[in-house]
Amino acid sequence: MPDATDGRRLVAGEVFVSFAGVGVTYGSGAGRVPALEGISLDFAAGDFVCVVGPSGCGKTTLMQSLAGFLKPSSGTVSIDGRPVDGPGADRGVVFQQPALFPWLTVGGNAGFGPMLRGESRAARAETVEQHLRTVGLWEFRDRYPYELSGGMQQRLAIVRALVNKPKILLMDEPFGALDALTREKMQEELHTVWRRTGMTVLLITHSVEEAVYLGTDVVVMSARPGRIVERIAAPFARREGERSSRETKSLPAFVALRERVLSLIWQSAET
Amino acid sequence: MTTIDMSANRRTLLKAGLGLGGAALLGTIPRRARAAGPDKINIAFFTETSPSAIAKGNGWIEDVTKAKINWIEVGSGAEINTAVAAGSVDLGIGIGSAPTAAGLSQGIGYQVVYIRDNIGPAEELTVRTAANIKKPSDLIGKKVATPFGSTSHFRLLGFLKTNGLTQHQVTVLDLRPDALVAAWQRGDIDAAYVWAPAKSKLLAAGGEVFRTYDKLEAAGYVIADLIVARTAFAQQYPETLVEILKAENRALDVWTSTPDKAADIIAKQAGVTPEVARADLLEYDFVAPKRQLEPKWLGTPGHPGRFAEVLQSTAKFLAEQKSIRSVPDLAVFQKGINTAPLGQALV
Amino acid sequence: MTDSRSYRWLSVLSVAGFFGAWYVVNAAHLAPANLLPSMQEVWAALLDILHNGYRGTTLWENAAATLGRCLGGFVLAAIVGVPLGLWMGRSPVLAASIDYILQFMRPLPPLSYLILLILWLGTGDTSKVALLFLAAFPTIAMAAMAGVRGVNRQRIQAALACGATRAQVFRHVVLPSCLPMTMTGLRIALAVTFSTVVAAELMTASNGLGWMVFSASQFLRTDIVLLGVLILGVLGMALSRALLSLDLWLVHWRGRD
Amino acid sequence: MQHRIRLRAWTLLSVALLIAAWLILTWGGLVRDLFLPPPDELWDGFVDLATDGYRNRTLLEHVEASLWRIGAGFATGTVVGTLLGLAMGYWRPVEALFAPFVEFLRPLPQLAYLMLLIIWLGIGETSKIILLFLAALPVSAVAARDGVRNVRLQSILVARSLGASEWQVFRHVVLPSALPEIFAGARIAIGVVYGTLIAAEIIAGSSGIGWMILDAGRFLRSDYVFVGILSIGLMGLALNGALVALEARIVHWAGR
Repeated sequence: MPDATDGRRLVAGEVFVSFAGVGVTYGSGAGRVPALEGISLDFAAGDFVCVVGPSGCGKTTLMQSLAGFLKPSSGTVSIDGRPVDGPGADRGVVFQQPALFPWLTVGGNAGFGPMLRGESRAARAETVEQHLRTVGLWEFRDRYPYELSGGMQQRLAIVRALVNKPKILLMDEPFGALDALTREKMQEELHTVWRRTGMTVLLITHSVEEAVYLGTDVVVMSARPGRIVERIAAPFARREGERSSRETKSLPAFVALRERVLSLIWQSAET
Repeated sequence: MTTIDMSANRRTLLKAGLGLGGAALLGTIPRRARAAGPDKINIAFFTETSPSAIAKGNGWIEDVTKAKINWIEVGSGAEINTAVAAGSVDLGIGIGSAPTAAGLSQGIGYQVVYIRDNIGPAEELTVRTAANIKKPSDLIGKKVATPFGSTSHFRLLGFLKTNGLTQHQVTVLDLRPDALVAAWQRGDIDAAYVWAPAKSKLLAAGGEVFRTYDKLEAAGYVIADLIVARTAFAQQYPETLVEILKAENRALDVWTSTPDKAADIIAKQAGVTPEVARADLLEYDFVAPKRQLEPKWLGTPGHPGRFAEVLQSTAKFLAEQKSIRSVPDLAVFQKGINTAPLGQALV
Repeated sequence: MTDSRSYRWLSVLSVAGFFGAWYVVNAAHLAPANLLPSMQEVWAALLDILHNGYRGTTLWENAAATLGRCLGGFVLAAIVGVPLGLWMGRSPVLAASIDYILQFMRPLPPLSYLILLILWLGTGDTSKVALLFLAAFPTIAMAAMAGVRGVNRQRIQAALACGATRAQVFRHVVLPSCLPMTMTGLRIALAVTFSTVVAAELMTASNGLGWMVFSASQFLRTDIVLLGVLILGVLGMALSRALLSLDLWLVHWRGRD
Repeated sequence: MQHRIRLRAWTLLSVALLIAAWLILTWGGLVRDLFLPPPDELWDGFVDLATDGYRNRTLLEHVEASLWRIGAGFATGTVVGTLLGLAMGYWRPVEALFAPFVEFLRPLPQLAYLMLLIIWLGIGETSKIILLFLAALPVSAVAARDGVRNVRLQSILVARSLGASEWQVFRHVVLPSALPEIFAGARIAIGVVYGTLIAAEIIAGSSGIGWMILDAGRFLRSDYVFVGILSIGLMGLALNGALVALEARIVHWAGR
C-alpha cells in the first residue's frame, strides 16, 4: 500500500482525535432512539484504533460522527484540536461496500479527490499512477470498477481515500464482504501501509481477531444505547520485525486477549 | 416636374418641392391600399367536391388578396369552431349550419358571410337494401351511423323525432365518414346518414336512398354549408372579404357554365374521378349569390332574412341534445349574419 | 450474445413467413381486396408517393414533419423535465407542491386535452408540440426525481470525504447516479411521444405521416394506410433503437453496478 | 412526522394557489368560459352529467363502459403478453420468432392502425378491446422477457441441485424472480392502455368517458370536457394505486 501522510509523523502520546461526551439520537418524540451515549475517547496520532461490539452498538454512528456525516446531539468530536464540522478530505473514508463511481474508470476513481481540487490532469496522473502501482491496479486503470473483483474494488476504494493524503483513515468493516484469503491479504497490506506511514486509523469491524491483530487499541462497545465498555491496549500491531500472521494469531497471549474481548462482547450483549 | 431650372427662384423651387411631395404622396397611395389588406390569411377548408375547390385550385384567392394564404385542412365544422375561437383561422369555407349554430350560440366571434350551398338531398339517409327498410318504423332495433355534430347528425335526429322514434329504439352510432364506409362494407350497420363521397360508396355497396330531405326541409330542418369569417377580420379587411367572395362567385359560375371543366378541377382537388365529382356536385343546390340576399335566406343589411331563424332552431335542437348550454335570442343569430360583403361583391 | 445471434435466421424466417402469408392470403383471394390490399399494391403505393408525393406533400416532407414535431416536443420535455425532476428530488418542498400535478397528468390520454390545446394555442405546430411536451414531460420529470432520491448515500459520503463541496457532489455524484433512471424515463417518454405524434396530427394538420394515414383513410386508400403503418412502425423502431444505443453507451454500468 | 405534515401543507398550499388562479382567471373575466370554465359552471356540468347524463348515459355509465374496455384490453394484453414474454425469455428460438413483431408493435402509434382494425374487425367492442390489447401486449411481453433474462443463474443452479425438474425451476424460481419486472411492465402497460383509451373510443362511440370528451369537445362544451378530463385523471390515479397495492402484496420482496 502506498505512503499517505508524507512521512508526517506526529508525536506519540499527544491527543489527536477526541470524542468528548458524544451522544447521538435518531428520530424525535416517541420515536427517539439513542444510538450513542456519553462517548469519551481520545487517541493519539499514529494509533490504530479498532472498534468492536455487537450489532447495533453504534460503531458506524461513531465513525460517521468523526467523518462529519452526522452531527452529534451532544458533546463534541475534534480532530487535531479543531472540532469536526462536516466532512472533509483530511479524513479518508472506506465503507464495507466499495461505493465506487461506476461511471468513472479505475484511474478516474483513484484521481477523484485531486480532480475535485482542480489539479491538472498531468499533476494528478503521477500520484494516481504511484498509488495504483502499489496496489497492483495500474494495468486496470482504463477498466471500469464493475470489471474488477471484490478485493480489487476494495483496494481501489482505499486508494481513492489515500490519494487525498488524509490525516486519518476511517474504515467501516472494509473487509467484511471479502473471502477469507483476500481478507487476510488485505489486512497485511493495510498493516504495512500503517507501519510505513504512521497514519492514524479508525477501523470498525465485526471480527475480534482482526481487531486484536491490527489494532494498537481495541475499543469494545455495548448496544442500545452505544457505550464504551472498555478500551484495551493490544501489543501485536506494534511488534517489531518480521512476523507471520499465522504465528501471531496462535500465540497464547493473542488467544487470551481475543477471548477476553469476546467475553466482554458477550457480557455486553446479554445485559 | 421633369426638370428643375437651376436659375429658378424660390417660388418655382417651392412649387417643385410641393410637386415632389405630391408625387411621393401619390406614390404611397397604391402601397397604402395594398397595406389595407392582410399579409397573411388563414383559411380552413374541407377536402370536398364543391366549387370552392376551383377557387382554391386555381389560386384565385391568392391572386385577389395578394396575401399569403395558409390553407388549414379540417375534418369537421367543430375543428373550424375551435380554430376560430383560438384565433388561428380567419375564414372557414364549407362549415355546416349545425356547427355554425353551435358556434354562434357559444359566442365564437365569427359571422356567416355566404351560403355556399343548400345541402338538400346531398346528405341523405342511406339504408342497406337487404335490411328491407321501407318506412321509418322499420328502423326500430337497427343501427344507424352518422358523424356526430354534423349537419347529417342534426337531420337524422330530426328524422327520428318527427317520426316519433326515440334513441332507445334506434341505435345511433358516431362514425367518421371513412369508418362509416368500412363498417357498412362489413355489414356492421344497417343505415347511415352521410354526405358524398361516402354516400355514393354506400349506394354502390348494396345501399339505397331512403328519401327524407324534402319532408325535413318543410319541417324546418334546413341544412346548409356556409362560409364564415372571423368578425374582427371582416371588420378590419372588408375589401379583402369582398374580393374573396367575388372569387367564390366566379368559381360557382365555372360550375354552372362549364360543368365538365369544373368537375375536372374539383376532382383533382378532392382526389376522386371527374365522374364521381360531377355526380356529387349535381346533388347540391348551390344558392346563387343574388338568391342569398333574398328574405328566404340571408337577407340584406337591416333586413335580416329567415336563415337566422334556421340557425336558431338548429341551436334549439342542439341544446336539447346538450351539445350547447343555451340558445341565445334571434338577434344574436341575425347579428351573426353579415351580408354587406356579398352585397358589395355583386355590385 | 452469440446465443441470440445464432437464432437470427429464425427472425428472418418469421418476418419472411409473415410476408409470405400476406401474399398467399391475397393470391388465393382469402380476404376481400378492399379489406386487405396486396403486397404489390402497397409497394406500388410506396413508389407512387416516393415519386409524386401524397396529395402534394412528399413522403420526406411528411416524415420530416412528424419527426420534427416528435423530437421538438420530446427535446423540450427533456430540457424542462430533467432539471425540474432533479430539483424536485433535491427539494421535498418543491416535490410536494408539484408532484400531485404530475401524478394526475401522467395517465391522462393526450387526446383528451388536444381540443383544449388547439383552443388555447391555435391550430399551428405550437399546439401539436405542446401536446407532445405534456405527454412526455411528467414521465421524464418523475424519472429524474426518482433518480435523485435513489442515489446511493455512501457514494455521496465517499465524495464528501474526498473533500467535495455540495455543488461538486451534485455535479460529480448525483448527476451521473441519476443517469440510468433518467435515461429509462427518457426512453419511455420517447415511446409515449411517438405514439402521441399521430394523435397530434388528427386535427388541423396538413402534413405529417399521421395526417397522411388519416387523410388516406378518409378516402379509404387502405394501401396507403397500411404503408403509413409500416413506415411509422419502422421509424418508431429506429427511434427507440437509437435511444437505446445512446443509453447503453452513456450508462455503460447499467445492470453491472 | 412533523416533516411529513409540513410537506402536506405545501401540497395544500399549491392546490390552493392553483384554485385561486383558476378563480381569478375565470370569475375575474380574464378568460372566457369557452377556454376555461369557471368553478360554478364546472360543478353544474358535473351535476348535470352525474344525474341527467350525456347522450342517454350518466357519467357513471360512461366511466363503467370505459373501465370495462380498459379492464378487458389490459387483462388480455398483459396475460398473453406476459406468457409470450416468459417463453421468449426462456427459449431463444421463441424470442427469435416473435421479437420482430413485438419490437415493431411496441412503438407503433395505435391511432395509425385504428382504421385497419375497423375494417378488419368492425365497429363493435371487439375492435376497441383489440386495440387496447395490442397496446398492452408488447409492453408486458418485453418486461416479462427481461425479467426472465435477469434471473440469477445461481438461483436456478441451486434449485437444480435440490432436484427440481425443468418445470419446477420455471414455476418456483424463474417466475417469482421475474415477477417484480412483470409488475413493473404491467404498470407501464396500464399507462399505455389508458393513453390509448380515447383512440379506441373514437370507433363508433356512444358510450365511454373518452368518447364523451371527444363529442363534447366537438361543440366546445368545455365544462363537460373538463369534467371528463378530471374523471379520467382520477380514474388513472385510482387504477395506478390499485396496481401498486396489488404489487406490494404479491411481490413483497421487491426492492428489499
